[in-house]
Amino acid sequence: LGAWSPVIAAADQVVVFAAASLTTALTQIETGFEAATGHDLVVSLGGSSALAQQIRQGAPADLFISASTDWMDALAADGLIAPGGRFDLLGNRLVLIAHGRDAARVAIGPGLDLAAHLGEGRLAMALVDAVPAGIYGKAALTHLGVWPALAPRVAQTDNVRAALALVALGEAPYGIVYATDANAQDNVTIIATFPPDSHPPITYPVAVLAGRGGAGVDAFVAYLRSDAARTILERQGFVALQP
Amino acid sequence: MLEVAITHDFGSFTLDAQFCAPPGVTVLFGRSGSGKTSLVHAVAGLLGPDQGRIAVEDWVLLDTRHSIALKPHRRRLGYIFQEGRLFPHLSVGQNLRYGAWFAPKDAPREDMGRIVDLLGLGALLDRRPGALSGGEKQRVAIGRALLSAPRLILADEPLAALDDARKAEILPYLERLRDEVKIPILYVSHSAAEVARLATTVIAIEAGRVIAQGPAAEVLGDPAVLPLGAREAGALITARVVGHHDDGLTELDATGIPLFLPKLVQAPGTVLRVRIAAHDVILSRNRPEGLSALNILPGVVRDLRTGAGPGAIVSVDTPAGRVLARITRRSAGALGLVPGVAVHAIVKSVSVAPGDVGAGSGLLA
Amino acid sequence: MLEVAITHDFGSFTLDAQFCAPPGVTVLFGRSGSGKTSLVHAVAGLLGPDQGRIAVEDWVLLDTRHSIALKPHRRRLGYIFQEGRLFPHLSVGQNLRYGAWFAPKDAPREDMGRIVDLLGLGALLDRRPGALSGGEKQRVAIGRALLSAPRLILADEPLAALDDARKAEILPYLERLRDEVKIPILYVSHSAAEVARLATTVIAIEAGRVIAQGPAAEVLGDPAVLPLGAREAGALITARVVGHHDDGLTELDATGIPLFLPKLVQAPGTVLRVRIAAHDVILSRNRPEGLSALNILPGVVRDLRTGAGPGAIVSVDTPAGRVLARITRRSAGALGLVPGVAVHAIVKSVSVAPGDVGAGSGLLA
Amino acid sequence: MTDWLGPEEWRAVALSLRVSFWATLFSLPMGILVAYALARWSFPGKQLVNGLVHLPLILPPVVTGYLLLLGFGTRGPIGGVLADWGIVLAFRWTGAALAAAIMAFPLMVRAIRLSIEAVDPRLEQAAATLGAAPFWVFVTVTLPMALPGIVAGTILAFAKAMGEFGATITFVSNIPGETRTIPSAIYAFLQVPGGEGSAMALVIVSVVVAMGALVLSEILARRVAARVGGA
Amino acid sequence: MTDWLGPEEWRAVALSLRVSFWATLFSLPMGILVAYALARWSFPGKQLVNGLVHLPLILPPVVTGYLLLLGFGTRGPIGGVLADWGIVLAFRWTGAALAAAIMAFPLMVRAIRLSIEAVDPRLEQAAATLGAAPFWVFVTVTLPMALPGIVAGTILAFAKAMGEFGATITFVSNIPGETRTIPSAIYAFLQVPGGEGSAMALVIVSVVVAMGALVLSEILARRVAARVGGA
Ligand SMILES: Nc1ncnc2c1ncn2[C@@H]1O[C@H](COP(=O)(O)OP(=O)(O)OP(=O)(O)O)[C@@H](O)[C@H]1O
Ligand SMILES: Nc1ncnc2c1ncn2[C@@H]1O[C@H](COP(=O)(O)OP(=O)(O)OP(=O)(O)O)[C@@H](O)[C@H]1O
Ligand SMILES: [Mg+2]
Ligand SMILES: [Mg+2]
Repeated sequence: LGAWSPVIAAADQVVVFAAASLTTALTQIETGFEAATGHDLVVSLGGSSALAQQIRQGAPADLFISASTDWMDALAADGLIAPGGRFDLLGNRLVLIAHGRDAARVAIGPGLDLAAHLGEGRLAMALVDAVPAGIYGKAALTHLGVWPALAPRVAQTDNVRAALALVALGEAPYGIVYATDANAQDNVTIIATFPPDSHPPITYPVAVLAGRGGAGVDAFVAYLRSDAARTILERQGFVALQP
Repeated sequence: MLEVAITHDFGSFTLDAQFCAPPGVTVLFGRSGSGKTSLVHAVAGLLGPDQGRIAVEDWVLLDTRHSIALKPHRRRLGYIFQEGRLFPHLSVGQNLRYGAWFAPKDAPREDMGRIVDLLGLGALLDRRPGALSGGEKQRVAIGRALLSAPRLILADEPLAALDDARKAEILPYLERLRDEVKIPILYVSHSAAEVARLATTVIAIEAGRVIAQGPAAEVLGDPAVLPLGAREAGALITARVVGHHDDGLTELDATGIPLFLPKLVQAPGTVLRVRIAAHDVILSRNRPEGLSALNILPGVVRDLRTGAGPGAIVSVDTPAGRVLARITRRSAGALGLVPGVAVHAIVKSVSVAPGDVGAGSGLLA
Repeated sequence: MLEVAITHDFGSFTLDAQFCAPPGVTVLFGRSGSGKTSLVHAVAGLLGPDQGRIAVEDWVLLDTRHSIALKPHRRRLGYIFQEGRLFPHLSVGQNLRYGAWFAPKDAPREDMGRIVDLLGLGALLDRRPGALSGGEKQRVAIGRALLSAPRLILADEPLAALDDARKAEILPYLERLRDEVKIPILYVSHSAAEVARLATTVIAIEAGRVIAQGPAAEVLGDPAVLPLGAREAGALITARVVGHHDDGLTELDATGIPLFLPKLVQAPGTVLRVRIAAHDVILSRNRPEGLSALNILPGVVRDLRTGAGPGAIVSVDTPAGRVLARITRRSAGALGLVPGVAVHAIVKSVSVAPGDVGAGSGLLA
Repeated sequence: MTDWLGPEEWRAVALSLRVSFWATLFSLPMGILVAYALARWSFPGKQLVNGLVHLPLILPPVVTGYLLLLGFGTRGPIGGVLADWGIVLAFRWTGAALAAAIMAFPLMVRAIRLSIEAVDPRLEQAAATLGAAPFWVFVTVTLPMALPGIVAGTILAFAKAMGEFGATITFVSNIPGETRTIPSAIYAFLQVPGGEGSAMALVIVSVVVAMGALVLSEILARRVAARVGGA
Repeated sequence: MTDWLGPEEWRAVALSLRVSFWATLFSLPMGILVAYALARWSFPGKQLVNGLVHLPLILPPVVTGYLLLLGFGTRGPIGGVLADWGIVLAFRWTGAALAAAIMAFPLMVRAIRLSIEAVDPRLEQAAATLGAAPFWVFVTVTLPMALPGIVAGTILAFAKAMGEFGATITFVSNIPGETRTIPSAIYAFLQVPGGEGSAMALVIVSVVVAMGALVLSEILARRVAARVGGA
């Protein structure tokens, strides 16, 4: 472990840099992992881009859990990932939400006239060129052929939670967010789920970083693949990809 | 008529003063720290006294019992501050015009050009106060107050920073202001010469209290009332201009006694006040002859006061009025001066300026 | 010996002055705006003149030709500013002690308690300058400068804001400072009385230039040199204390002529300067008898100057020195005063204070 | 150099200038009023006002943006009323200006307040004795004497408005041409691998603009100070 | 009320206080120096220094954080040198303090500079004639007279440091107990469903702390002003 660790106990300290959308899940996993193994887990939560930049600048992280494959690829290209240390942890679904508890469902297909539904209102999404949820959403709408019509009506936020908030408050009548976010939010209804083939697969890759490793890291990787972790992730609405 | 009656507690210092200021110049006279500036501040509304009433005629500026307290800007004052207080961001000209912007349209106004000339400010109009000398600043402050069309002028030692020549130029203007415009002027001064020359009424202050007040002639002429030491003693007498002589002298008539002064501007017939300072009078038992002094007043000793020092103040009743003389006890004894004795008061003519000893302008003897 | 020679261009105003100030008090005398404060600023290092040299003995404060310009804090000055400049965040006591913090350990120091008593500041030590009257502030400013163990004192109208009584208390202290401590004092004043009383040397300034300089007796005694109008004319003569009389008078001897003054503190044998203002002198052809004036100096008319006005200045050579008298042309004619004529100069004794007319402290005649 | 920044980015630059300009201009009178009140008046709730003014400084910008959304959104209590009058802030550049103004307000008020406090009250008294009512004393004496601080506060606010991101994107999101300011654009660039170059180009533009404003303000302030100085 | 905030959150509060305290304390001498230099000296490059000081205000915080990461990261040019001396800032609370200090610096400098400019130079001259060398003039006259502004600037900087988020999370990430300050914790809560309640609890804590500091500064400043006032 790096010089960073202020306390080197008998047990290892494992430092995980993780996308902020995993906050709740990782909090629960941390409790379980520490109880089960005696290792100390430290989780730093942030935007995938910021975390990746920090890893590039030598952040003392052992593992990186990204919300998109782009940044993981970029780190891999820089040689910052331990060979063979990468796997896809979980997936997510992209949903169309509407304001209110019981908005009418819509069918997603080539005939979807979202623009008509929107009327004067806005479609809330994360930044369509920058934030994963926005990128996936734009891909899906493009796939459906409605992007050119909708593009001027999109209100882009810096993260997907802010898009959710816009819909929850009724500032925007519709929004595109992850199913995990929408499930837990009052005052919004999932009115459709985008077909998985309408956008690139949503995966959260995990990687052990180059030069890191040891008993603690191995134990954590193993724990992530365990049923206990799987249960926690699925309870949050994620799709667990690793058996 | 300005009436002031206030009390205010500063903690370490208590102000408790009542006085009336009739039209003309009322001088507040007293030593440093006696409360003069505080009184003027109260009149201006810059100090809210604990209790009191201030009124100009029946226009009430302050009455704590009836919860009246006009804001300073409604009092229409021309306040010449002890420390100038010019607006640093305005030019001299703008400073001078400042008050006029706010004066009622119909208020009687002084002519800007005249005041500028009078105060010698012509070359300074475009400068900023930061680049003025101390005396220049004070002249601008005087001009600014005069040009604000005030109903009451407050002046806190306005001439202290000026040289005698400049003082001598400005004093006649203040005199004219006093005589021509019927606005009361409340004037703080340390200078006996200024007091004598300008004061209609004198208010003597000591430790926050009024210890003497009254017409200038009375307060300054009575050594018993005069609080500030015999140095300031002097008498004011009234005289009429008789005529102007070719050699530059003006002849006055003080109830039958001729007085000669350096040429005055007043027309024959004008009635004037002249001040005879006690320390400028020499007494003689015989009518002196062959002296360069032109003014000699016959009279009778009325009384004689001596103090702890070597001096004595002799009051002499002359046909022109009472005259005071400050002499030594030794001389009083040598001349046998007791009440009832006839004497001649020899007055150095230069001392008999228009009320003013210290700032007179001509040569004489 | 302070030597000053500077030129500086303010744009609208040019300073171009050379003078020497020998030990003692050098008074800069001139009307408002003539450049007095600017000169003092240059000596203090607050104004960097375009060109010039300033030195105290061989200690060079400024020499533009050799690129020497000591910073103000290295000049060891006690500067009494025209506008006080007290530190508002410090108490009066802290203001007074400020300079002492920075003075060299071995510098001769004034005693704090003595200065506090002298200036009447005892009750104010814990107050802040904001709660002081104008005169109180100025007294603190004087004390602060005196207590900084200076090698040169600069005073810019330090007494202008003070009443006569307070002036009369402080002046003797400045005199003692002048006489006992060998530090040059550069003193700006408008007041002829202060000048007469304190000045060793007088520098007359007009429009940025020195128009007359020299020993006080010479500059003030010569009406032709004196720039400021005949009002200020007067003569300084030297006299020795003979003794103190029971009736409170002190007898002086001015080269054989007895002079009587209100009681002085000086011990018999002390040599003093006394000032006889021209306007306090009456001339008589005969020796006058039976007058309350005690001081009569016989002499001979030396010359007689007349101007445009009604006045004349007569110089009289007496055994005690030259005395000036300001009389009317009419009197001069009536008495037949021409050079060579014998006259008696009658001097009102009160005028013969220790060099000082305006601020004398006793009663006399 | 037209291809140095794309048309999208130039739009962001233009928008940022517009937003910052109006944010500063509109908050100035309010800023002067509040600064004066805090400097010279005492009234009940003064500390509360003072606290409220500083709130945007203390809160994470996202929270401020969220609170703005709650209050000034189309459904918010204030936003609803304003919408009835035809004033819509949500998703408009006007909303971006509001967010920028609110974030910059504490800086503006602090600077102005300090310089108002530094105006000698004795000069204000002198103006009052010359007949100037309190409003005119303020306009003719206090305001011009405090001008250096007002200029400083204004430019500070402008600079802050140019850099504001968190509250703006949360409140009015990021709509190209309407609410996509320079910082939003920069943020977007930084989120994708390889976007640093474009982000830096925008950083340079915003630095140049803000520095220009800063230098201008220094020159202005110096000129003003020279006029006022040496009292 | 122990369960009102969890231990994690209390750690964030304690950390924020520590970070803000040291950030403010360390930047104060530098802030006074820079403010004095900008107020009273003229030197070549003055406008550059002025611009640099204001940079963090102009740039989006993320950019500032990014630049800090590049410069002060373990691989950065400055960070590398400092690391050789044993000073590590990256991903430490000390780095969070650096980020907070840099973000708060322009506010501090502006406030102090304004109040130094308001000190009457004639009083400084008077001190010089009384023998005080420039340093002592500064310590005995300029500094105490400018105290209200220094107090204001310090508290402003503290408040800003308490609220700083973008630069901090970008530079030193969001590591519990080390760099997770209140704003970072709020951010994390806002990223997950149901976290708003905890976020609000933290918002309240930070508002209370900053308001306390603010009220304290007002009282201090008023006391100081009363001492200095009425010159
Ligand atoms: N910074 C400046 N710029 C331009 N002119 C100035 C500046 N400072 C002073 N002056 C001018 O220089 C002249 C001399 O000023 P100074 O203050 O030396 O006069 P002073 O003799 O001390 O007058 P006073 O007796 O009124 O104090 C004045 O006319 C003044 O207006
Ligand atoms: N705010 C204040 N708090 C406490 N004492 C004060 C305050 N203002 C003035 N004083 C005191 O009140 C007294 C009167 O002050 P004031 O300024 O009225 O005197 P003054 O007669 O004008 O004196 P000067 O001739 O020296 O200007 C002084 O002793 C002064 O110290
Ligand atoms: Mg006074
Ligand atoms: Mg002067």
